Formats: sequence, structure tokens, C-alpha cells
Amino acid sequence: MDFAFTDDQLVLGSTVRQVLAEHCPARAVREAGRTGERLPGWPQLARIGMFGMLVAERHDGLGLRLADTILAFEEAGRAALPGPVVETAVIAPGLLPDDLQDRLVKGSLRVSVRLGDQVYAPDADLADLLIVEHDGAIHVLSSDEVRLTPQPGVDPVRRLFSVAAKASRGDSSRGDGVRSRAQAVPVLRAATVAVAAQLIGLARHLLEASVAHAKTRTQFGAPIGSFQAVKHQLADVAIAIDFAAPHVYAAAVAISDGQGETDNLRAAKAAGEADILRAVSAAKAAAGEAAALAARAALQVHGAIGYTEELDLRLWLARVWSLTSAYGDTALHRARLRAAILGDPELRRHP
Amino acid sequence: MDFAFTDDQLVLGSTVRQVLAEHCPARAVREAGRTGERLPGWPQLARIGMFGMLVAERHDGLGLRLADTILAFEEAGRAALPGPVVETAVIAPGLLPDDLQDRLVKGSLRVSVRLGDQVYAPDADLADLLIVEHDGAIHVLSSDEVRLTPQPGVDPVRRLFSVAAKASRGDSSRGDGVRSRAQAVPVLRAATVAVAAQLIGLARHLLEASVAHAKTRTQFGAPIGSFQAVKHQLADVAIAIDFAAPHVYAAAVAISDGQGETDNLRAAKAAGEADILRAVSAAKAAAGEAAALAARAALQVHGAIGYTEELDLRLWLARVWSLTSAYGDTALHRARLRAAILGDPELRRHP
Amino acid sequence: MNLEFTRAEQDFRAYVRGWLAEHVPARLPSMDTAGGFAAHRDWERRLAGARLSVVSWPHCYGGRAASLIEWLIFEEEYWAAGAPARLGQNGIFLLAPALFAHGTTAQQDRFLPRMACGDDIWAQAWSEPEAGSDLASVRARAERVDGGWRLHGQKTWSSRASYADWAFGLFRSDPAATRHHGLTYFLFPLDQVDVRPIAQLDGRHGFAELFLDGVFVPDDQVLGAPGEGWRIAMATTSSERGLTLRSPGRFMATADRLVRLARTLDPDPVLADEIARAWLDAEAYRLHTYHAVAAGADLGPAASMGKVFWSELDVRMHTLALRLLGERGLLDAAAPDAPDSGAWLHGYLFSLAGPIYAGTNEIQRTIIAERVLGLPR
Amino acid sequence: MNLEFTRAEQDFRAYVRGWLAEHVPARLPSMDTAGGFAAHRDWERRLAGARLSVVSWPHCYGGRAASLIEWLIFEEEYWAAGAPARLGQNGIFLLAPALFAHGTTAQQDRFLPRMACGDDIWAQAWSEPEAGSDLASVRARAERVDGGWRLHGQKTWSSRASYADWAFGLFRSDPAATRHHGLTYFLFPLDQVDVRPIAQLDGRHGFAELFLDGVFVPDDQVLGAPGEGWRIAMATTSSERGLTLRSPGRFMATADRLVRLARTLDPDPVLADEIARAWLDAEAYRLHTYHAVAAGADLGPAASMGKVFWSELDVRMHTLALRLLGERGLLDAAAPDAPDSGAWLHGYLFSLAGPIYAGTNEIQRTIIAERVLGLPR
Repeated sequence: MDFAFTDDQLVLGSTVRQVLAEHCPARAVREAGRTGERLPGWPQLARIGMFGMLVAERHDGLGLRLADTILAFEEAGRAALPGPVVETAVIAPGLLPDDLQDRLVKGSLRVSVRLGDQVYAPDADLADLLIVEHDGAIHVLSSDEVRLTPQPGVDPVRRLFSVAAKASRGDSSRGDGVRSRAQAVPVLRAATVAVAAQLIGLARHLLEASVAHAKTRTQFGAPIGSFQAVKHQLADVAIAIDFAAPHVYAAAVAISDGQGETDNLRAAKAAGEADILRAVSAAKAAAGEAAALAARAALQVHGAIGYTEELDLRLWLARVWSLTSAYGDTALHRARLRAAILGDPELRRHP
Repeated sequence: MDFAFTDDQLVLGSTVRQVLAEHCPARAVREAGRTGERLPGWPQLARIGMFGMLVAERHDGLGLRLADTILAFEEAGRAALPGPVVETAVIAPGLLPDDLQDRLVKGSLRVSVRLGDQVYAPDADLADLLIVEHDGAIHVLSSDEVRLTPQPGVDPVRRLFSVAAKASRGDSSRGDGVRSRAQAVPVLRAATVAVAAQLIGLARHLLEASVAHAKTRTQFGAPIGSFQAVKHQLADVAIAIDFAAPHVYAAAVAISDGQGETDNLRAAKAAGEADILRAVSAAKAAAGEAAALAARAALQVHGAIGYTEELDLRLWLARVWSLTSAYGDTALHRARLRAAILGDPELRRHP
Repeated sequence: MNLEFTRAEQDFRAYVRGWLAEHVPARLPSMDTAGGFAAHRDWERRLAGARLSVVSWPHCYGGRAASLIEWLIFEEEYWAAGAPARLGQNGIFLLAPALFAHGTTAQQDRFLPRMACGDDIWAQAWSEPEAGSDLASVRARAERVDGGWRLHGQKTWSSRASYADWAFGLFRSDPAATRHHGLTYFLFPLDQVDVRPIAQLDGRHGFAELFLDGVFVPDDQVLGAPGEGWRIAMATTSSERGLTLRSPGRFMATADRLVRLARTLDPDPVLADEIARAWLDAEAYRLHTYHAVAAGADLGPAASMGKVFWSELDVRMHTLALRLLGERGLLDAAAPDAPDSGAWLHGYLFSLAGPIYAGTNEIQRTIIAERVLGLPR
Repeated sequence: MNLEFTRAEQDFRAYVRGWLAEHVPARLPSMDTAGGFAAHRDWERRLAGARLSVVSWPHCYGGRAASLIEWLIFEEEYWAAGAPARLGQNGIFLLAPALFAHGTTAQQDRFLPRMACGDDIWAQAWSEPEAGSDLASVRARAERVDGGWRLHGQKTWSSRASYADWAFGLFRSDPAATRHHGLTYFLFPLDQVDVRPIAQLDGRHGFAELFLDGVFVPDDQVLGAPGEGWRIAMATTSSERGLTLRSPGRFMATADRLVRLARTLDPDPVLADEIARAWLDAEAYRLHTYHAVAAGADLGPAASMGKVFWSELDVRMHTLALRLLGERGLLDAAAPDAPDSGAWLHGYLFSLAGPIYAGTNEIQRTIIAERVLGLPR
């Protein structure tokens, strides 16, 4: 057992971090929420293979498993990267037909999704294709086959849309694009875990920003970070993150054990279906709660100034709120966990 | 509307407080948990009418309503008064036959109870009479008609007993003592509120003891009460008590509106049945949670020393634990509140 | 000790309820827009017309000399009716108590009636950049000139200032003094002040920065004696933390709305439990307030307990509403699917300021520990 | 990154599980009674006989040179099997790391084998009256004499001391030095010490006070150099906060027991939710530990995070069990109706000490803020 990241996994994470530090700084995120470039950093991420990470090698992707890439999603969260990154990099490789996979790898295809527990398609106006569930089947539609209705909300960057198929289109304009609902299940689980990783990254950024602010901001003649109340609040955030992240990594591993080229072989050894379900919900719930705690503490530590639009904090808070409710909100996952843990007669953690 | 205590109500509370300060100090409570006097302060409380407060005037009692006496029970809690005080002073006046009421007033009769949600009879070894539920009816039994099995637990002072009727006794040795279950309902509600008041008193004592300790105990060269972490923990206890107590007082008022000599007249104006139920559960749940918070904070502030039997703190903690689970524990009352508030289609607080 | 309203109290409630049922307008545009400000000012004038804008004030200034209990009843009915937020709040709840206590009769006659009927809307000018909750670190200054003072410096987090008529705040009139010494309480019109709106989390502009560059203020616009500003302001901010800032009525109304929302959505029991708990906490705040009012207690530092309690309850109730609503709850007023026109989201963002303003809850807990419990500084 | 055990790890687990299934005794009497102490010492000897008392130690001292992962596996199996609490814990987990790092070979040869097989049971002597979490305020002193030292003073909260053979602790050897300077780490037998048991909340006597009145300790019972005691002790208490104090196995076992208890009682959904959450938190502690061990991180101040987490989780799990059990949960072992012989109540009272000892959680949070996050002192 070796539950540490491999060097390759760490390098991928730090590469994404560097790319985003350079090409998607806070300023770029802020502009993306207004009238500026909506997809900062995307060309550079495409160049390092971000959108082909999970595409099979036979389609010229990197053929990685989710666990190999989880730090990349954590870094996307840390930078509050705009755009449908999980939908394009995680869901699309699992559901798009073979002939579109190479465009994913090249980064020339952006995808939005309305599946499962989702009500709205995120960043749909930036997408070339939409994957939607309708009458129990999964359809792939191009952007000109759908009518999008903006549903603006708390997050000015991750915009939500209602999706309706245009009357003019055939029943399935891409016949090969139709997949069954069952095929979407493992893909949605992977997306849920990737979003959980983003939430961990968002929480880490909020903690760092709060610590930095607490060191410099003075009140009553001392930096506010020297007051015990502030110290203990931020220590609690650190603890919450530190004990939520392993749930996310473990869920990525559990999913990965059932992934990849040698499906049948691996599936035999893989953790049971119930274990995967539990791990996914644990990841999303724990990451969502840690991020929510980090958001509250950040606002409290920043005080009134955190409440302004002038501070970038606002963008990170909004992303926490929007991702916490995406792909099943905390209440939904907690209810699943309750059923799984109290209902499972064979509750053992190790074989 | 005048939701403040009257002078009479305040005087009764402070009189009980003085009597207990003198005749039931912490030392006496500690001794009651060992081999010493089991009922410290009882003769003096009898003298000021504590056990006839709720007995009707026609039986030479004071004929007060629960709201008039609620501070007396808060003070009994503050002093961690040993003995079946709620059972004798609240339940017995409502359920004993007329010819025993004068003995209650004189303080020459002690009563224990196993009714409703109770599993064990508290302080039953000190009781002359037991009121028990059996086959849907309420029976009054004398101590020689029952077999008591001690069920020792966390509270060395408030001892619990299983109760079994001796085979030899007739079906109802005191025929006039048999009452219906319905008659016990309002009495048990009043007892629940009186216990909630005791929990408020216990919490107030624990907060005062913690503050006193935090002022004198030094660590790292300063009194621990000067550290923000300790300050804020105790401030939270103060807030919890301050916003739990009004629930207890309001429940006492709600019950009292249906009490007393002019039953029929008052009942017409009284708050509805549902409001009373809600108020009683709110009182018990809120007081229980405030007391539990006070207990945790007290232990944390006292540190390792709070963990010893040598400190009286231990007796107050145990009483919080035992009364929190008595007359319906917090989970039970919370479940009732959930049903009452989310299920009640006519949720209005004021007419 | 009872919870029964007197005949007079019941009659007053019935009158208020009846008037509101007839007059409460449909949702007004945000008061932090020019049009919304005007609409809210109009509403203040209609309230005043029914002598309901300042019920607890004396008759001579437009009130009804209502008791505190009656004021609480008014607030309960006001928020239960879904009536608009009060544009005149800063003046009526924060400045007026200071004016009643420390103003000259001439000042009272000049300012109170216009405040009561919405002709003067007041902004507060407490905070300064870098100062935050540390109100005593005032750097804006007042310079003595013939017949009055000239004000210099910057104020921030001035609520309503974008469109208000007047403002009140502290300036350092004695340059040699530090902290809470040498401060004076000024009343000044905003037409000579450079006002710059601050964009907030919720995208509105309820707050502004004020830049004062030698604004002249005559002596009769000083409240109390020069140098006495801190003492007067403390009385004011203590009421800010206490009753006058947040009457129970508005939390009861929110709690009732939350419970009604929950009933339509059949929430899972864990959420239901927290909602029931929040409703009871609003009830506790109401009972606590009735108790304190009846006992006639001067709240003083105990007001800090209420401030921590209501501000955290308010965040909690709005968080629960958003959890009930899921993704839809995060939509704002401009979204077709927004539930209740985005009111819960807006209320959530507004509630987040509660634990911060009027002294952060960390500071309140320290006040409770030191001044209520007597722990050492 | 994976969570698959190697073949060797699986074999080791199977061996441990099999041995325990065969040998774990029925519930032993409390180790804080004379008879219970003897029974637990006997159990330590049986463990040692199977080379399972100190699996991570080198073979020469009675261990198996197990990897950290194997040690974690051992702990998981140990607690899941319901095996007795470890009487040798103070020595094995707190003293031994210091002995391995700072002891002479002679000291290691002398003390480790007897510790491994239960012949020497060690008590810790860290705390002093009035000192609490402030370990550096040591007043007990060591006086230099021919060939060694004489120890004077009082220690308190010395666990196991009522019946233990030896103790370890700090004494001030340089009377001129203050705080963490001039302290020396001593190993001393308890037979010359006046030991007075302390009665605890749960009525047992797990802790004692030690009174030392000139006890002679030869030089070869000083650990490390004189004056170096603080540095050595800090390494020890850091392991006290960290892994060696509380391996995940025992919390996983408690969480599993809690879930099994809940299933028999059909709790209301609010309780069920908190129980599921606690089970997942135990799982988080396990995963966190695997992650940290695999990353080879020296925990240092980060150990404080684990200490806060497990100690509050432990209180929470036991509180939940008592809430599930209602009045019956508060009965102790002597009551005929006590569920599980009062084990949950006893465990609850024991868990309450968790946030207090080995540095209160308030102190841990300050350590995290200052040393992990870098906030100013």
C-alpha cells in the first residue's frame, strides 16, 4: 500500500499550477466574470495535455486514471479556473463518440453537460457540444441544435443555462452519440470527484488568502492574525481541509481501480460497487463542507473588505457556493452516506 | 404583556437560593453521593413551603402555578439539590389522592416516579410512595409494596432503580390511587419543564464556576481567562443559557395558563394544545443543550483538574448528564419539535 | 409573568396589521438604485402619513409614543407583512436615540420631523479605511474655524450614502488627543461630499466611501459638546448592537418563510431538524427580547449577546434556505427560474455581513467575556 | 498512489487477525485495580510471546521490524478484535522513541527488552501541580550528588503510576535556569517514590501524584545529556500528539461498534446522520494517516492537527453512543441493565480527557496557527 502521490502525479499537479499562475491569475478570473476573455489559460492547458489526460491512448490521449490527474483538478480549483473544465476533461472522454476524441486531446472542443442530478448546464455558452439526458438516453448535441436560456446567479464566471433542443433538429442528429444512462453513471462519479478536488483547491486558496490577510491587516495595534480567535478559526479550516482531502484522493483511487484499459481484469479486484458509491459521496460531502468552512472563515477574517466586489475573494466564494451545489449537493450526498453506512450489513474497511 | 418575573416570583427564587446556600452547600451534595445525609436541605425547604407550592389551597398548599415556582427549580438545579424534588413537588401534587396532599405540604412525604418515557425511578430508595405506570393506568404504591433494583450509573447522587411490584400486593392496594394515563400527561409536562429549569440552574452554576476558575488559574504566566479562546468559549455558554432560559419560562407560562383554580375559564383563553407541546419540548431540548455546552466548556476550562473526583465539578456534570436524559432526552424532544414545526399548518406565534 | 397581550396591545396590532394589509406595495426595486431609493422614500412618506414610521417617538415629532412592547408588535407585523426594508433606518434607529439624549431642542425640532417623514434620509459615517471594528482609531479631522468646523478625511462603509441627504459621524477635533479622546459628533449634509459607491458581493451599492475636503459645518450641527463624541457614539452603537438594530420581528418573518418553504419541498429529516431549530431560535430571540423589555433592563454589554445570536441565526436561516433550494437557490433576480425572485440569495449575501458589521462577533464575544462575565482583559 | 495492500501486508494482517481471534481474552478487570493491572501485565507477556507487543521494534529487542504500514495494520486488527487496552503504552509509545533516539546502547539493552515483555511497566511524570499544559514550568528539581542526582518535588497526572515499576520525566537540574532551559530527562524506579492515586470522574484511579523526597538516581539513568531534557521531551510529546499516541485502528473500531449499535436501535435520522459522519471521520483519520506515512512526512507541528481531530472525534462518537442508549447509557458496570457492561459510559468519560491531555486542544490550535500556517505569535 502506497497512498502517496507518485512523482508523475505531483509533477502534473505542479505543472498545472505553474501554467495557471502565469496564464490565469486572479485578474484574469475577474475579467472572465465581466466582459473579458472567458477562457483564460485554456490554450496553455491544452498544450500540456490537460484535456487529453483521461482520453484513451488509442485516441492519442494520455490514458491516465482519475487518481493520476486529481491534483490537476485541485489546482484548477485553487486558481478558480473559468470554463467547463470538468465537463470537457472528465465527462467528454467517457461519453463522446470515438471520432471526436482526438479533438478533445487537441483542446479544440469544449463540452457542457446536463446529466444526473444537474438542473442547469454550466458554461454552456462556451461549449461546442452539449451532452444532455433526455427520456432516459444520453444525447450529444451541437451548440446550434439547442436553445440556451441564461440563468444568472451568484457566480459571475461559472454561468448556468437551461437547455432545450431546437424544434428543427432530428430525433438524434448524431445517432452514434446516443448512449444509455448506465454508461453515464461511472463518468458522472468521476466528475463528482473531480469537482470535489476543485473544492479542496478553492479551500486551500481561501485559507492561504486568509492567512496572508491576517498577517498584514492590523486592528487595535496588532496584526489580526495574532489574536487567538482568528488563529483558532483558521486552524479549524486547516484541519477540515487536511481531513477532507484524503477522502477525495481515496475516491479517485477507488474509481481508478475500475478504470483503464484492462477493465475486466481490474474490475475483479476493484473495490465493490457500494464502496465506490460511498467513497464518491464522502469526497463530495467532505470537500464541500471544508470549502464552506474556509469560505465563512475567509469572509470573517477579511471583515467588511471581503464583502466588496473589489476584492478577488468574492470570486472564490462564489465558486465554492456554485460547486458545492453542483453534481449533487452536500445534503444529497450526506443522505446517500447515511443509507450506505447504516444500511450496509458488511461494513468493513479492509479485506 | 409582561414577561418578567413578579416580585413574589423573584422572592421565592432568592429564598430557595439562600436556604440551599446555607443548608445544601457543595460539601453536602458530595456527602449525599457517598455515605452522608442523602437529603440535605429538605427539612428547611419544607419549612418554606417548597413541597406545597403546587398543592391546591383547599389542601393548605400555596396553590401557585408552575410559572410562579420556576425559579425555585432553577435554584434547586444551581445547588444540584439531591433527592426526588421534581417528583415530590410537581408530580405528586397532581397525581396523589386528596388525603395525602396535606402530608406533601408538611414535607413528610417523598415520592418517586416511573411514568411516560422514564425507564427507571430516580431516588426511589428515598421515597415513601412510588407512582408507576402499569397496563395503561397510574398506580400509587407504598415503598413496602415494591422491590427496587439499584441501577447505579454516572450520577452518584441521583440514583436510579428498576421497580417491580411485589407478588404479595393486591392489584391496587390503594384503589383511590389509580388514575388514568391521560391524567398524568399534564403533570409530566410540568415535571419536564421543572427539570428543564434545573438544567438552566446547573448550567448557570457551571458557567460561574468556570469563570471563577479562569480568573485565578494561571498558565504561561497569565490567568487563563485572559486568553481569547477561553473567553469566547465561555461567552458562547453565556449566550446559550441566555437564549435557552426564556424557552423554559415561556413553557412554564404556557402550562400555567391551563392550570389553577379557574380551569375552565382559563382553558378557553389558553394557548392551544399544540403550542403547549411545542413549548415543553423546546424548553427541555434548549435547556439540555445549553447545559451540555456548559458542562463541556467547564471541563475544558478546568483542564485535567476538572477530571478528578476531588473537585465538586464532577457532581454538577453528572447531574447535567442524568437530567438531560430524564423525562425525554434531547433527541426525543427534537424529533417532536421537528414534527410540530414542519407539520403544523397554522404556525403563528401571536393571535 | 405572562405572555398575554393587553387589550390595547391587541388593538394596536390589529390596526397595524390592517393598515399594512391594505398598503404594503409589491416588491420595490432595490433601495441601492436611484429609482429604488425614490420608491423607498415614497414608502417612508406613506408610513409617516399613517403615523407608523416612528411609532415609539413622541406625538410632536410624528410618532405615537408607543411602548416598547408596542414597538415590538409593530415590527412583528411589519416584517410578517413582507413590507419593504426601512430606508430611514440609519437615522431612526442609530442617530435619533443620540439626538433625543444629547441634541438641543432646536436640533430635535430641526431634524426629527424631517427624518420621521422621509424628507431627510441619513447615512452613517462610522468606519474609516484600515480601522474596521476599531472605531476609536479615527483619523478624519475637524478643524476649528469661525462659527463652526471644517471636516477633512475619508469615511467608508457608509450605508445608504450613495443617495442619502445627510450623514453623521465622528471626527477628531483635538489633534493632540488619541484613541477615543478629542472626538466630536457631527451632522453634515452630503451635497458637499464626494461620495463613491462600493460594489458588494451581491452586486449592489448599499455602501459608499465619503471623501471630505474641508466641508464647513456650523456649530449648531455638532451633537453634544465638542470632544464628547465617543461617549455619545457608544450609546448609539450599543443600540446598534441591541434592540433597535434588529428587532425580533424580522427574524421571525424569515423563520416563518423558511418553514413555509420547507413544507413545499419535503426536505430530508436532517435539514428539517435544523430548520425547526432555527425557527425555535427565532422564537428564543423574541422571548428573550420580551423578557428583557419587561424587566426594564438597560442592555449595555449584554446587547452583545443578542448581536451574536441574531447575526449567526440570520446566516443559518439563509444557508438552510439555499440548501433546500439546491442549484436554483443560487440564481439571482435576473434568472427566469430564480425562486422568490432571488430573495433568499440576496438575503444570504446580506446576512453574511451581520457577523462583521457593528463590531465583529469576535469582538462581541470578548465584550461578553470581559464586561458581562468579568474575565480579565 | 494506491490503497492496495501488498501480499506481505495481507499475510501479516491475516497472521495478526488469526492470532488475536485465538488469544484475545474476555474483558479484563480495569488496569487501574491491582488485579486488573496484573491481568493486563500478563496479557502484555502473552503478546510478547507471539512477538506482537512491539511489532515495529527491531528483532533484537523483541519486535518484528515491521514497517509503519504494518504497524497500522497491527493496530487496526488489535482494536477490531476487542483486545485489551495496552498497559505498556507509556513506555512503548512515549519513552521508547526517546530511548531509541537519545539513549545509550547500554540503556537500550537494559530497558527495551523488559519493556517489550511487560516486565517493566512505565508511568509518565510530565505534569506538575499548577503547570497543566505548560510543561516548561517545571519546579521539581534534581540536585547533583556523587555518581548521580537526587530528585525532589511533586509530579501529577502520572498515568499508570499507582502500580507501575518505573517512571520518566523532567527535573530542573540547573537551579539558575528558567522555563525550558536547564532541564534533565530522568528514568527512575517508583519503589522509592510516594505514590498517591487520584480518583477520577469515572471512579477509577488511572492517574496518581508522585512525591519525590531526595530519590537517588545514578548517572546511567539520565536520558541524553543533562540540560538537554526539553529537546528530548519535545520529540516525545510530539509523538504523543501524533501517530504513536492514537493509531487510527482504535477509532475505526469505536466507529464500527457505534454503527453496529445504531443498527440494533433504529435511531432517528438526525442521529443516524451524525453517526455516519463520525464513521467517515474515523475513515478520514485512517486515510490521512496512510497518506502521511506513505509521504514519509515528519509530522512535527502537523501532528497537532491529528490530535485535535481524533480527540474531538472520540468525544463525539461516545456522545452519540450515549444519545442512542438514553438513560440506560448512563448506567455503569455495576448496574444489571448496563449495556455492554457500561463500556460506552466508561469510554465517554475517558474520551473527555482527550481534548485536555498532551496539550489542550486550545494549545494545539495555536500551534497549528503559528507553526503550520505561520501566523504571528
